Amino acid sequence: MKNEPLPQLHIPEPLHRPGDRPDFGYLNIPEPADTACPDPLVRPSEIRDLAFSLIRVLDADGIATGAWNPKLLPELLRRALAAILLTRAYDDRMYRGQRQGKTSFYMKCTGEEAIAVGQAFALSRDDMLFPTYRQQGLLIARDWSLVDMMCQVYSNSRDRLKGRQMPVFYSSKEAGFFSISGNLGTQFSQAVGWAMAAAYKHDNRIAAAWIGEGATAEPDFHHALTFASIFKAPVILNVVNNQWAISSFSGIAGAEQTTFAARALGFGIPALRVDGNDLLAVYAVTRWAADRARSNGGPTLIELFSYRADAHSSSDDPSKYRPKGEADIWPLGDPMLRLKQHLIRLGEWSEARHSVAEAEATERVRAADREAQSYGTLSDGPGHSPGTMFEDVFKEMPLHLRRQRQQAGY
Amino acid sequence: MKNEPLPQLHIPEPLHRPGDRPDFGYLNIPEPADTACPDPLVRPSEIRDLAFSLIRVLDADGIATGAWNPKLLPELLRRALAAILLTRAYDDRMYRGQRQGKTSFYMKCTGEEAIAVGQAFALSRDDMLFPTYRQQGLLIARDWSLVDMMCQVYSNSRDRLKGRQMPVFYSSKEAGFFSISGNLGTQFSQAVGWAMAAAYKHDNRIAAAWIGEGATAEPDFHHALTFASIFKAPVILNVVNNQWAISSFSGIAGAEQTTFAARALGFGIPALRVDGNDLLAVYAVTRWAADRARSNGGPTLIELFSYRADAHSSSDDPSKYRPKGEADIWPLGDPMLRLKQHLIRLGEWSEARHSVAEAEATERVRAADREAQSYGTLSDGPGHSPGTMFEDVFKEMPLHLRRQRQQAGY
Amino acid sequence: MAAMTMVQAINSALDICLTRDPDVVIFGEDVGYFGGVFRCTEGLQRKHGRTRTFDTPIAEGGILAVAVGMGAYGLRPVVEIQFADYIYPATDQLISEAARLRHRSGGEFSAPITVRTPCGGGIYGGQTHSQSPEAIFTHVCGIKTVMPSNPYDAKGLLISAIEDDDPVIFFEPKRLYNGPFDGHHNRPVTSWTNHPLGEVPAEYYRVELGKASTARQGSTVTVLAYGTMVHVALAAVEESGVDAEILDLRTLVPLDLDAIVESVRKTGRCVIVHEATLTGGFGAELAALVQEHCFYSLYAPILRVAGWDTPYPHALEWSYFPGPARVADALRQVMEAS
Amino acid sequence: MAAMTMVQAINSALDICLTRDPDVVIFGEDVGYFGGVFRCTEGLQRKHGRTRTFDTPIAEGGILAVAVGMGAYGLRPVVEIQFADYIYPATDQLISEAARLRHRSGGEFSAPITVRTPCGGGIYGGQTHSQSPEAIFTHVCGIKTVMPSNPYDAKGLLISAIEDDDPVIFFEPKRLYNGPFDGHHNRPVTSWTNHPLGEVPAEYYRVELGKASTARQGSTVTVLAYGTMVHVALAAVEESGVDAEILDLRTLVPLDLDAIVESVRKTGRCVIVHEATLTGGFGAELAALVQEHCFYSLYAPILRVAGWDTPYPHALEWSYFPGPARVADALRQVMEAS
Ligand SMILES: Cc1ncc(C[n+]2csc(CCOP(=O)(O)OP(=O)(O)O)c2C)c(N)n1
Ligand SMILES: Cc1ncc(C[n+]2csc(CCOP(=O)(O)OP(=O)(O)O)c2C)c(N)n1
Ligand SMILES: [Mg+2]
Ligand SMILES: [Mg+2]
Repeated sequence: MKNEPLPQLHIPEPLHRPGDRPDFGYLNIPEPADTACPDPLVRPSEIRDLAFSLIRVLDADGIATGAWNPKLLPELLRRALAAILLTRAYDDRMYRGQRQGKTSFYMKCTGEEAIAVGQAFALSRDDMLFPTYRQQGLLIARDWSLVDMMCQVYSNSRDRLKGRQMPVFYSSKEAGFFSISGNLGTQFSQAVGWAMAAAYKHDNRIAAAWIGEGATAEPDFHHALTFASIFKAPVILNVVNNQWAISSFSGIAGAEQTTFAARALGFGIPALRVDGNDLLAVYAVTRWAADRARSNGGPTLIELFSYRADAHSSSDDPSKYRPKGEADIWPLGDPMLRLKQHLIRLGEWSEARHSVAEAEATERVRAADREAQSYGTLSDGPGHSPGTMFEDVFKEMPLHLRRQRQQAGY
Repeated sequence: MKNEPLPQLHIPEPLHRPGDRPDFGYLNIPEPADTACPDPLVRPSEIRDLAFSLIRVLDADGIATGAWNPKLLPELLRRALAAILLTRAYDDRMYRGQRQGKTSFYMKCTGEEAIAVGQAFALSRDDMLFPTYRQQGLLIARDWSLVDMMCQVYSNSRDRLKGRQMPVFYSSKEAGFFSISGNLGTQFSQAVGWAMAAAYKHDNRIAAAWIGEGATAEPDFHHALTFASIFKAPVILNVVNNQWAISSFSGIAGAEQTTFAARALGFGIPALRVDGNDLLAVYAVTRWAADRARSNGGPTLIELFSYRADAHSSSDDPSKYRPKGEADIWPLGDPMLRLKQHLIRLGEWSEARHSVAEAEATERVRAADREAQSYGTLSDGPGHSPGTMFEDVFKEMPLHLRRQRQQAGY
Repeated sequence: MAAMTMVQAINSALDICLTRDPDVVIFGEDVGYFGGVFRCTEGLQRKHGRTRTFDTPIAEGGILAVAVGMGAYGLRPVVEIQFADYIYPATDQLISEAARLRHRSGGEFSAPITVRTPCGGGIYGGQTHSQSPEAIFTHVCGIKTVMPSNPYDAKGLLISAIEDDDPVIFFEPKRLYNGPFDGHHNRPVTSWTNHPLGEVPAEYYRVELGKASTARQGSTVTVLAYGTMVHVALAAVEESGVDAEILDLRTLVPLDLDAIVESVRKTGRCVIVHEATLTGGFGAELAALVQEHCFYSLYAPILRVAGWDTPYPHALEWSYFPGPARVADALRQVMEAS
Repeated sequence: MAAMTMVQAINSALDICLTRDPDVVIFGEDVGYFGGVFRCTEGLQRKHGRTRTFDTPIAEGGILAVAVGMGAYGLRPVVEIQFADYIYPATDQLISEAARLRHRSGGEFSAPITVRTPCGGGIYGGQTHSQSPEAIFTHVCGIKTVMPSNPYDAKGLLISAIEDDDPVIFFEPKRLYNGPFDGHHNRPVTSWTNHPLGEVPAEYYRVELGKASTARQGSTVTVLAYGTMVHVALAAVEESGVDAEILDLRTLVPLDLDAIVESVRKTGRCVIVHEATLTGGFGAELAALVQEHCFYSLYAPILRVAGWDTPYPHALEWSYFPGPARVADALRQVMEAS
């Protein structure tokens, strides 16, 4: 070819940086009625378009509509709203605890609460969860003890992880919640192994895993899709696309080219892309994928489209890299407000009940925090004895560790 | 859901095993006319169907037809045929050399010759190649010295790699042929780095990389697609699907679910799937991808559909895991015979000329082998001095290596 | 008792574990129908069924990840990494996950995984089919590391590894698969038949992890070796005439430090041999421990004989390989030291 | 000369290399617009342009692969791995590729890559933001390993690393980024201002790779340390009153063995300190070398003070950290040995 343009290295850059006026006008957001709902055992090749759509149930007025409407009972919706309120109250309190020096670090999930909460409600209580650090809502929706979670955050004397893990890296076998890793992505492919084991055992529990859109670049994402598709593992693979990975916008993970749901097409895995701030839609797609998995239909990849409304973590200051106020104009809104609006529209909720529920959530969190702090905080103790550090490296402590423990004075 | 089937772990299994009568009737092979040829700068989303098709040019009668016909001059076709014959003669001789103990190991590309040869002709001489161990045809099509290649296979005194690498792990900067690694997949993502560097330098050379369908499961495949798509690297990413990865059929790499070309869809990369035994089609898709890359259009993924007609390597015995005679009934035929037939149909070739060409290829290889063996073989030497082992670990030999070399007696 | 090669002994261990424990599953590249490129899993799929011994995609990191997930479920996965040189893509899942899971979850989750992988050179495998990367894993807390030197130990140690509730990397010196190789590559190949440790019980037995064995009793110098190097050391002793005691470490972590210290305190000299590159090899740890614990018993510096700090070269592999001549030199050298 | 923190010194080195050599490119997670989570690349994208300092997807293995390819092209990539704990997904590209490329290609291709990565604990990072995995790489032939202990060295060593034609892993002890931390975590934080090695020339200069420096002259025991542990050792000497000579190794491979041997031959005693877990740490290699080369000069066993063989615990990190008290104990212990 003649007159070829000069080769250029393309470096993706977000449309808006600090100082710019944020604007999401470029996003193409379909209406709930636009998307059909196939049978859960559909052949993946027949629903490739869903990877490029956006499944929604709640419309702009808070009405549930369209083929994906899961038709949930108001009682369940109220419990989900309560779990969202509790998650938010929990995050606020723990974040403040970090700021007050009671622990070293904290990570909120503000704006993404409908994901973990909606999915927890759509799964069975004994399905196994392989989360990242931003799905505290799973534990809360499963009614796990707030005090237990706080003890982990405070690394105190009741921390079941014995002060070993950074705050928010929860682990609870009883809650069906796999130990969170600091290394991004590793849980995604492990979940596939768990699901393969369940299938091997003819056990009809399934696994669900979460990963951030940023971490989809890690090998574990590729391994998860490869092994899940080949061995038809009963697993739900969730990509939480909250637009940011610390300071990197989703274009650095590939969002300029296509959706994250589309990754599944290369593996013949069905892909669902969903409004992650719409609890009903989140519930519906999760239930669809769970039904498929439980019927030997194998894995589903779900992209949950959302927005990280707050900082990456307590160590982060997003005003350094993105315009202020993006969260406020995020076109998919606030998941809590949308669910609240829906319930009010249904006549099953009111501003007054909402205020009461909010106050209740705050109070529950406050009470739990008081109890948790009575078992200690990172700054003031008490924590576990240093001698415990040598335990659990192996099931039985080998001689060299016993000697080291002794040398350390325990 | 009620009455769910018992969960099962799905283990893919090929249709035929030793003792069975092979049959490829399940393959759906389109005609050349069935596939349209888009503009090289088309948007990837417009050509997703090509990932599930099979681009062909030569029909069953050896006539070139359809939109992808590259309309190559007979002279070029004859040179390509000569390169295929030479590659085949080279493989035969080297394989026999291994059997005679002149070297430790050998790998043939029988049945896949049209891939490397066709692609080498479609690329510019200074484009950079990141091959696996089954693209010796690239070097041969680039008129690289057979003697030089043989000296590597024999690990002899003229082996530029100084006896360090296993046979067939060629490397030649001058030939634009990157050092072959024993670790599967690593070259695939490295090629993207090379291409990014070229774009960074506004250099209009492009990179091309090859990987087996089996090795697509490695992280490097994922990294290659991720980085290539995000940074729009001028690179051609080739998956050689020869149906087997040692003893594992392509279903263990994902072929039961979808095509390997489809992997590109998840990254917004255009995907072309091509009859790898059809040199004209191979040429055409490669040229398309090269044009795209050189016009700042970024990467293309090509799946080259073929069949590994011989053993994995000199250490392998395929009769242990697949039916005998599969290669003979492979519906896409023998790439050499198909090109020969095409040239004869064009009136540009004859059985007589073919016999002469075959004899010439054999003779060229024999002469080269005589010369190469005069520089030594693995079994009889001479090879490089053991002292050379300590060189090139670092650019300058540090003290500890100088001391070790001395200790070793050099 | 039956004469078994190391391949057969490993196969027997796997067969027994599959039979005894329905939670044992075996997977890896080419291990299913075909039975593995070194034939260690031959016949297991046919006998125990497709879901119990199966092929995987070529993704070592994926293999380990799936094993961790299965372990969390409650299975006991035994995976094969086709060559130890290909374990690197799995390091994150091994080091950050398998090794850390029990500790980080307060003991709730664990990864009772066995990773079998052929290591070592001597088959003209070049730099990517010859490595012995054990030292990378012995530095990682939470993983046990084993390397047998003969069929009897291989079977007993492998059964122990599979039954162990912690992750174990089980290195199989591929040059020993079919015979007790002593480094004399120019001599006729010997087989395990007639070797006392080629006699292997057909039934279940264990060789305990963490215990060294004495490959040769001796009085003047202690040789610490494992894997192929045990046989090389035996040859070197033969050739040098030095009355060395040879400890076959068998397990590197946890290490049988007491056996080592006892022997070196007795002999007063120590030579350490391994096939991996010298710098930062496991020999460094051994030397550090020996000098610390036996300082006042030592007559001479501890010497290490190891692969050179270069890639394992294809044609020149016998110049790289720390053969009997080099070991014998070291034995003589420590004997000469005053 | 200007007072610089280690972050500023590193930033200055990067800025200078970008300015002097158009083939230098910098990339990694969050290093572009934002300037890195530890701010080491702050301002570089703005000053030198988007293609010269840019963000990558979160894929350490991909980052290294791309660097290898760029190196083969002729560029000089400088990549950041956000935490050393996250280097494991890159081990295959580092060990099998970057480290081996020159050798396996007969010298035709090379990987002149610098991998910068923050290591070490002391910021409550827990087990996945605190590791010091240098020993995994010092075992790998073909890679150079560097760890500075102060701003002056950091800048000069980093420039040398970038200009070096071999792959270099450049570990940055994150606890030193903003001050010379001696392990007394309960004392007020000190800054690099007023520290002599916090005085850093604004312009280009090099500190040669492979050369140790003497952090303190002394006569009775040699302390081998690097990174944060240099400052811990200084504090321990202060507190124990032992007249130790402290060598700051700075480069681990290639190692300045001659400087080590010279010092230990003089003092007759040796203590080795590192933050990584003990077993198989780089201290093992140091101990093995020292006993080999200084055997006849040693009055006492060489002692290693290191992280325990456990994951780096979040809340208990100061119990894991080998602080001045433990180092001082070891100093006293070697002095008491007869
Ligand atoms: C292997 C690995 N690399 C890098 C990091 C550092 N890191 C922690 S969170 C993060 C961003 C993750 O972004 P994303 O996956 O989108 O999840 P989100 O934080 O948005 O929920 C990075 C780079 C890590 N923890 N692990
Ligand atoms: C990282 C790694 N894992 C495993 C191997 C062993 N191995 C060599 S070739 C091969 C099969 C590759 O199959 P494929 O990618 O389809 O290429 P083909 O041989 O068919 O050309 C395997 C498993 C390797 N070389 N590297
Ligand atoms: Mg994100
Ligand atoms: Mg193949």
